[in-house]
Amino acid sequence: MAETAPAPYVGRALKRVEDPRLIKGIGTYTDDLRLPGMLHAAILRSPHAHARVVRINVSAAQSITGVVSVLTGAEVNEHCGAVPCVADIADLRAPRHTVLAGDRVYFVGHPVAVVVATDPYVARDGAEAIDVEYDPLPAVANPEEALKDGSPLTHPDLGTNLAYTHTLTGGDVDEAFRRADRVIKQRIVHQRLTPMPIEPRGVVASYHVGEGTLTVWSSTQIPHLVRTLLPGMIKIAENKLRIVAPEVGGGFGAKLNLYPEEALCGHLAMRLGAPVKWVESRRENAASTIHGRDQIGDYEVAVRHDGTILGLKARTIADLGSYLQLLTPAIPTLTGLVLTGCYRIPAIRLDVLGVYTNKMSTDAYRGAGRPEATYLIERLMDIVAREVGVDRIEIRLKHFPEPTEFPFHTASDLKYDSGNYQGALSKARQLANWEALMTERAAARAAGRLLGVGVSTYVEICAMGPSKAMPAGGWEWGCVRIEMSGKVTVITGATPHGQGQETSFAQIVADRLGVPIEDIVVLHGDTNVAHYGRDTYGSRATAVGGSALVMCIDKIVAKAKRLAAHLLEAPLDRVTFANGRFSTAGNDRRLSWTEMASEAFVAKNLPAEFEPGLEASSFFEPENFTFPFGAHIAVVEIDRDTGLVHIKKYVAVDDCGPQINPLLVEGQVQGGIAHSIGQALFEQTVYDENGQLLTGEFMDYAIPRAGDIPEYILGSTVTPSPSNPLGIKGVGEAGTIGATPAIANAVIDALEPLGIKHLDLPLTPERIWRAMQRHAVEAV
Amino acid sequence: MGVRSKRGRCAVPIQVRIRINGRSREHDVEPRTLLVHFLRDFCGLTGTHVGCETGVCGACTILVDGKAVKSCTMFAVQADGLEINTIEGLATNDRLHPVQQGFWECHGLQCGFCTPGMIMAAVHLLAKNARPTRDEIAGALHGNLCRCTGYSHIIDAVRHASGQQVAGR
Amino acid sequence: MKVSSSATIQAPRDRVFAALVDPDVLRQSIPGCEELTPIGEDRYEARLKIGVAGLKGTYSGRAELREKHAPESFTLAFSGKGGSGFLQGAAAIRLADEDVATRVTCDADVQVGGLIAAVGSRLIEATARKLTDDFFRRLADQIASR
Amino acid sequence: MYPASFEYFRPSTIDEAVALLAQHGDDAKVLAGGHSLIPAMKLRLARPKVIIDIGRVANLNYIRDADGQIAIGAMTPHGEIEASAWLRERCPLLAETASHIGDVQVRNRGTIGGSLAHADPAADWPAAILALDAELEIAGPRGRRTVGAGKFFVDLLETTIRPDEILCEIRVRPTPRSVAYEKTEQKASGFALAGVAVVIPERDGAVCVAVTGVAAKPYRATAVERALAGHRILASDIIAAAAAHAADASDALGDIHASPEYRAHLAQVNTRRALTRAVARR
Repeated sequence: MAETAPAPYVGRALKRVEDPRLIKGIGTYTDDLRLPGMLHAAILRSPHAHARVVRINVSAAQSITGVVSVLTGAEVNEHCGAVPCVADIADLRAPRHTVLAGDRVYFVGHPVAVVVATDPYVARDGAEAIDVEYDPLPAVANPEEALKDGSPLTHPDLGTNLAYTHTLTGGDVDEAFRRADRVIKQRIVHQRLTPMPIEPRGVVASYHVGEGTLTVWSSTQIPHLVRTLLPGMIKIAENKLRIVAPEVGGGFGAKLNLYPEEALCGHLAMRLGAPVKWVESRRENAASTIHGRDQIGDYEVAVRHDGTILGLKARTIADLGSYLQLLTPAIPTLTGLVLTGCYRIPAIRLDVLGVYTNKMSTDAYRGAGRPEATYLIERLMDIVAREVGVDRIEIRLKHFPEPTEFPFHTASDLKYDSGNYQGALSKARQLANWEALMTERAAARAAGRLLGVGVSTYVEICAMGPSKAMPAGGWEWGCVRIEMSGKVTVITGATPHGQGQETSFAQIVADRLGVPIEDIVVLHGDTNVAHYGRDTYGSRATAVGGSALVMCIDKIVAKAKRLAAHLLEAPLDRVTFANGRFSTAGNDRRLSWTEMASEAFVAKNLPAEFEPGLEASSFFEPENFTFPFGAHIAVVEIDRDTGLVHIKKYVAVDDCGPQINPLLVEGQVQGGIAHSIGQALFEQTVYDENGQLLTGEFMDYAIPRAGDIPEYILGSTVTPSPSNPLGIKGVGEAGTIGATPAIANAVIDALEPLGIKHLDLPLTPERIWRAMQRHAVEAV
Repeated sequence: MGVRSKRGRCAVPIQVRIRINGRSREHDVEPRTLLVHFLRDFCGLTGTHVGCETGVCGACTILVDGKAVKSCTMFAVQADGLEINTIEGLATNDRLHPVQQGFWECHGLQCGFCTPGMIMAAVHLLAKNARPTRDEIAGALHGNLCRCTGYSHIIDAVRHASGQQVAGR
Repeated sequence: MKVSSSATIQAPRDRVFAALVDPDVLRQSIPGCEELTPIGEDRYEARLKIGVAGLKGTYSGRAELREKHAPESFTLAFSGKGGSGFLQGAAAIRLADEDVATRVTCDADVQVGGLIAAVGSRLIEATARKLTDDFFRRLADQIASR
Repeated sequence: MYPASFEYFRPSTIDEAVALLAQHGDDAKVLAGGHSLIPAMKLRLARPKVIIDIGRVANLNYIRDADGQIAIGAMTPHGEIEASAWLRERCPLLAETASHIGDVQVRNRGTIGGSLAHADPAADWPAAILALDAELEIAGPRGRRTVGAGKFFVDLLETTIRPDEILCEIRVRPTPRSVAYEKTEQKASGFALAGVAVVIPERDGAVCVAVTGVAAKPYRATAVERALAGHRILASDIIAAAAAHAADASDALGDIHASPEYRAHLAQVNTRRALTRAVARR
């Protein structure tokens, strides 16, 4: 009886395994944890951007009923070590980043003291009752000012606000600029953004005195990295430390970090001998969780009259904020890596100046360096096209490498794995009905309407990454276990927090093992369960983590074949494995995983030198990054009276390689585009000139709402990556990388008839209105 | 005279009785206890989430006497004697509510943190308007922030729940 | 934040100047001022009770008169803190004749910080204007009644 | 996130509430829908020692006829005003304005009386209340008094309601359909950067235009009203010329969301739009 192969799970838009608990409200997020005897911490934070801490009087706080402990930096810092930065930057000047402030505060939101109480309301009462005398010092909030002589110093002991200068060069830049017919210059400011996951951060720490073990539940993307780094801060051995990331309510890079509060709660739990919970308020989240972007750049493009780009030069000032968080200084350097975008640009030079200011640290926010790069190169392509009078599609096509040229080496020494940029752009134009759009735009312009069409083509860096290019290992670990019952337990060191790998990994494993997906459980996020891991960021989980699972399955199947050969009394090379059954020609017996597992675990009838059990674990080390790409087209119309931008149409074609679950891919793309809509049109972290944070709540920091979202037209192309066995490229950040420049280019295109050539983000109504006013005056 | 708390610096707890998901819950709470904390900390109903303190994010949305309300912007004492529905009470006998089913079918959630509030706001919408348009759905969810999905799938989910065709589902 | 305001006070310049540097007049003119205690020459400690919603609460701080050029100008440096945050800054006060009256111009550079800056920024400027307007109104009353 | 402690009273009549206010004076705060007060308390920007919850005071939530006028109880939620078909027939501006406030959840809990008493300079109600020339009934220890909308708003976050008084009822006269509210909202908070309410009488009588969000207190755009006076037919050029005066003599506010110039400009744009729309409904 021939068995027909069931339809594969991979490639199907399956609904998610993780959803039932979440839609019923019975998932467990960090704040949902309740441990016996648990205490609650509240943190008092600096209201000053820069001040000397003269005196802290905690007696009123200590006298409140229910307050257990009030501690300041003087009592805590010697036990907590410094918050680490693992970025590998040459000649980096770095301040010591203590858990609580010492004798100075450096930014608004800087933790100054902690109150532990029996109730979170009382803890807040306690924090409010602490009296701190500050002696305000001059602060610097503007990174360009910070570089000037005589500027206030964020860290006086460093003697400068300049943390580092990083230079990236490729090709002969001087020659390119000598040969250029024209040099086109543009200054572009990339605003600071606040990631704003809807779940703020939170930590629960519990110390088992008898075992000497500390368990820290944290709303983090990186439990494994926290476990690697936390022992260096609080005195506990790595193998006595367990980190759990329960349900995590969004990260976007904001939770790709080791924060002072994780060390602090761990320390407090050990110090007080009771579990301690700290949950961030939104205001704390806005002030004391990392921000993203914040670069000011002066760009020069060497071009020929026909639009050929010979080279690119840039000087970027990156605002690091006051402290180095985990990857702070590395993020702006990533911008340089993909600054040439999808284009053959033979020479590049980028100088990045990392600057300290009295603000919260910047670090990886969705895309981390690549959105900046893509926005810059895509704006520059439009600017160059307009300046030299070349069509913006033509100039892009002209500089794309041919699909046959991959792997394609860039001037910044990356090896783009595979690509068909022409294909993505062509498909996007087709989906957008490009010719009709051009006609519509012409008609709108003739009628005095401000209708604009914007294009962006992007390539980004995903599947981070080869360990040689990563600060602390770029591999991923996985484990697949056939349980004795035949059920399958999958453990991944990636730490999904909404991306849906409990489903997509189950799809991969179900197909390869030939088992029903219902029989698979995917575990993650607990370092006692997932023994190794490098977690989730940089669109790495599926490409790198999924590949580790493929390796596990290959090992298990190979091992099981040996067992099957033994049980079927057939030579190993005659055993076949298909659709979850082991068989051999001429024998009707077809062994299922249940039978195989039973034999493997009962272990009474095993081949010689066969280890019992059916389990395998693997580390997958990627040989290269992956380079997803795509083309986005936005159509906008601007209200002439108010400057308000309305997105009329949005087309995105993304190529992330083969799609495990198209529904999840679509979700990632749509979510990413929403971040871009915010970034392009209204999101902006604002500090005043004295370093006061003015966007400290959702009342002042706008993130997109349902009504801001257009109906998308989504498409994809599939170009597998040769860098991993699944061919997967990654899609977590694509939307955020591709969409911002498409929207920005569309807005500037709409304003072109008025003579407006560039506006910085966010393209708020007032900014546009002011530009229109200015140009109306100039036109008179 | 109505209810009053006792004098003193730390106001003495007041007895509050609220019917939650059909079951009467009675606890003594400080007047300052927010309704969301009453649900989470006194009743163990942690499906209602807190995402901000200014009543903007909507993760704490519940139904109070059938109307969508942000439970972080209400004191528990204000809900004394009222009827409340939370996310935990939506599914009956393990049968998902159509809105829950819609969110599942249409991938209307990623991290899931805003989801309970979104679902409750959508339940309130569909009770008033059985076949809402895309714009009406977006309008009804104006008070619920999501940072993961980009809302498109959420709008699909609500359309699905209202029995409308959703492309590809 | 820059706050500029001006008012015309029906009194000659030297009288207005004298009033502006008189702690008694100031105490009764500064909105919500409960105490204004001299702690040195032209230096004061003050306690203010402000009633505007977001800034409601008691603030304590110091003020110092500098660069006094009677009856033309002086600078008032101030700093204070309270439950909702802190403020510090300096106000340049200039007086000019306007017929028989005096035009008082106040250009203040105020730094507001803490909770109120983080969550109440939209109200700060309006509050500052309201408080300075109140101040000038009360000052005029004080001068008129003396 | 966690308010400071307070003493809580939940009176069942307005007289009890007023008596409690008299007793506790400055320490007390009236809690209506709570959608301005509770967030401020959670941030500890507000920390009243005593809360007087008027949520259970009988007979404060209604929309009804009062001798040809329309009377709305102070505790009526925005959402009920938005949804009232009866009201939409008689005073459509109120329903339209209500639909612009916050979000669904806010409209379900927040009340017209609470919002007016708070007098946020960027709230929506003030524009409608001024344009409709509403009457506001206030209860206090000396009984009840009625104030015209024009005298109600005193300054930033300040109304004519004294510390020992409570706003009870809002009364307006029925209007024709030729009304409109145009608003540009602050993207994050939904408050008005500039909200303009317009009432155009059926035949004779003056056009009323009121503006919120632009200045420290809402105002009647009298310069616009004067410019429209005497025009039987409000053609678009007349409207445009009049609307240009929408921010005359208003000391426009500026913050990170909009400069004074932009707020003033939006006042003009929204005045033109509101007038145009109201005329079209005539």
